[in-house]
Amino acid sequence: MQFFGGSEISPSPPAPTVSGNNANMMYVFNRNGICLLYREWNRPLRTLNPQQDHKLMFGLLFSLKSLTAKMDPTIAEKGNLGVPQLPGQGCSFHSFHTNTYKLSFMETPSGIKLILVTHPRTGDLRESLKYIYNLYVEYVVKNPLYSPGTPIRSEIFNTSLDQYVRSIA
Amino acid sequence: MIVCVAVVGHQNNPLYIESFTDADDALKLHHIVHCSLDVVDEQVNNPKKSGPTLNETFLGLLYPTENYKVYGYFTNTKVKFILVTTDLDVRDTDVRNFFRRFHAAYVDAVSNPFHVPGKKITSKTFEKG
Amino acid sequence: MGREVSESCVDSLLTELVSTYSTRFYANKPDLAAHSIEAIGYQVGLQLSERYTMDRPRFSDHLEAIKFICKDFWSELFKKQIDNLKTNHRGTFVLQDSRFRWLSRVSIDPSENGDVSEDNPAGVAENKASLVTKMHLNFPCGIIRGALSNLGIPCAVSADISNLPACSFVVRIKV
Amino acid sequence: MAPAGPRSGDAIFASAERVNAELFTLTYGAIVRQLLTDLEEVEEVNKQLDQMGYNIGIRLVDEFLAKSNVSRCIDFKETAEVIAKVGFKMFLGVTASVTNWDADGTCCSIVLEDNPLVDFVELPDTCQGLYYCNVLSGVIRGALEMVSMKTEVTWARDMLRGDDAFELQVKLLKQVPEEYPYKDDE
Repeated sequence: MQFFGGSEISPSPPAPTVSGNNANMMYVFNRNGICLLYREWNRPLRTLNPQQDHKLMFGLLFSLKSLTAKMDPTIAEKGNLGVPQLPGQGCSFHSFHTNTYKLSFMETPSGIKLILVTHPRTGDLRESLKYIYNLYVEYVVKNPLYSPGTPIRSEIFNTSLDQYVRSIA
Repeated sequence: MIVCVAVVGHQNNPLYIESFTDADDALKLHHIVHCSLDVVDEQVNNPKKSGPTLNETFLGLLYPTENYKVYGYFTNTKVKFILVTTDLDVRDTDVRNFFRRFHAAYVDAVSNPFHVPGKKITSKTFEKG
Repeated sequence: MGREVSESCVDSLLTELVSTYSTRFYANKPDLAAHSIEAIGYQVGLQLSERYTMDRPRFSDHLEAIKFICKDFWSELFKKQIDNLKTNHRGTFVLQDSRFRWLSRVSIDPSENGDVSEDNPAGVAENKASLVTKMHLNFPCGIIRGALSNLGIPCAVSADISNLPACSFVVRIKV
Repeated sequence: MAPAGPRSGDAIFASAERVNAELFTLTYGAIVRQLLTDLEEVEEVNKQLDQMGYNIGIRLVDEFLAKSNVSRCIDFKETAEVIAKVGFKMFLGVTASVTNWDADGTCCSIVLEDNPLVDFVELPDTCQGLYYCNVLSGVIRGALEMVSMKTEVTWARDMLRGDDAFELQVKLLKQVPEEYPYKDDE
């Protein structure tokens, strides 16, 4: 993989679990629920406008996080359902799948949420999401033209992401 | 013993001058430094003379007087360093080493963000055999 | 080996410097912002040239000094040399870095509008991006001008980025 | 698959792209000097350096998290330690230590004995009120805010003012949980 800036992304990309063209779409949200990136590779049906779509996805994650934490059998102290949490607080889920897709999720302590939707039989993508977070740091955060909290408009980032996602899913 | 060191800017403006003798001598030493600047200009502009290699920063002995030896050094950034010593049989290598350390101290001093071309007041290490 | 810091320290300082001057202090006066950023570069160039020429013989002419900027000086800053040096032999030199490090992460997507900014046509964003990029270049231009001035070569320096990520610095020596 | 623990600051620094510290030191110095010229008031310069640091901190935090592999910043004590041990090392190449915890664990000091920002620097008499390194306090404040911790960061010791080390006092004001950002109006 060729990097434009000549800098190394660490860790090196994890080995692909499945190869092919099975990724559907990707979302990146920040801690304020702003959708920084929506990237689509394979999504035949679309009935919502983008804003509604992003809001629903964010809402799904928000509720799911809250519910999974509430149902955690290992922890005694739990807030009420829907009470706001700190990013990374409580337990966290990293994926779920349905019969038609798999959603992989990663949240950083800074509240950046990476969501990758792929074929239901894709393997564990946690390392891959970490790698994508590194791409985000290298090509979005370090781009002098990028202002934090705004939608990502970076050709280098999109190209690297497309290339990488094609290699894993 | 070193009796006087001076740093002179590219327009022959004194940036730093310090003598290490009785105050009475200071004026005389300043005069010596002043005269030596012409010798530096002469050497730099007409580098055909024998002595140190072409374009070397160390200019060697500029001129001897009865009681002193005067050495010069000229940086790439057009700054002149002058050293006046009473040591009449000082070795060139020692003088070179002195200038190198002096130059390094000067460079650190002008790396201070608050340094304004003018006079500096940094502590420098002066001691030599 | 001298002291080192992570490249991100310098990169983020420069990004923030440009944004402070061009969007917070002098949002509507790009000339003033450019002037201050260039002045900062000038001081850095002056000081660096003092440091990096310490252990070398004096340059005998302008070309030798310019070559020093292209080789040793550039390597100290970017771990690479200037890739191409041209001159018209009348006091103008063009120093081309085929992948200028400080612009290597600059990127916008010309094909995409960003789905929340329908009112912001790609053209406007692109234009803004190019202004910000130019603002960034005042710093390296200042460095080169500061370094050469300190070596006794008063000059004017401008930058040309028509071939990103290549960047050409044009040095015009004042006579 | 157990998550890998945080990487050490040394390891990250060793593998990172590094540059000559002189360039960084002199650039920062030139910025401070230009701010003094443009803003005139030392107080205002302190404020702007802090603001610049804050803006840098909110960017740098993601690089810090991505490279250090730190996956949780819930506990203030742990977070302060990791900033000092890993954060300072991976960016500035120096190690800081954490001391002076107060009884309820919400206030501590980050102590820095070696600081590349101040190589060559001597404060002139006219700048005695200047917090030369104020960018650092801003960076810490900004980075912590991104991990939900509102803090107040002040200088307790400053070598440029004759102290024997740099000491930043970091006080946790509150931890801000993540709110659902959308109003339920649609």
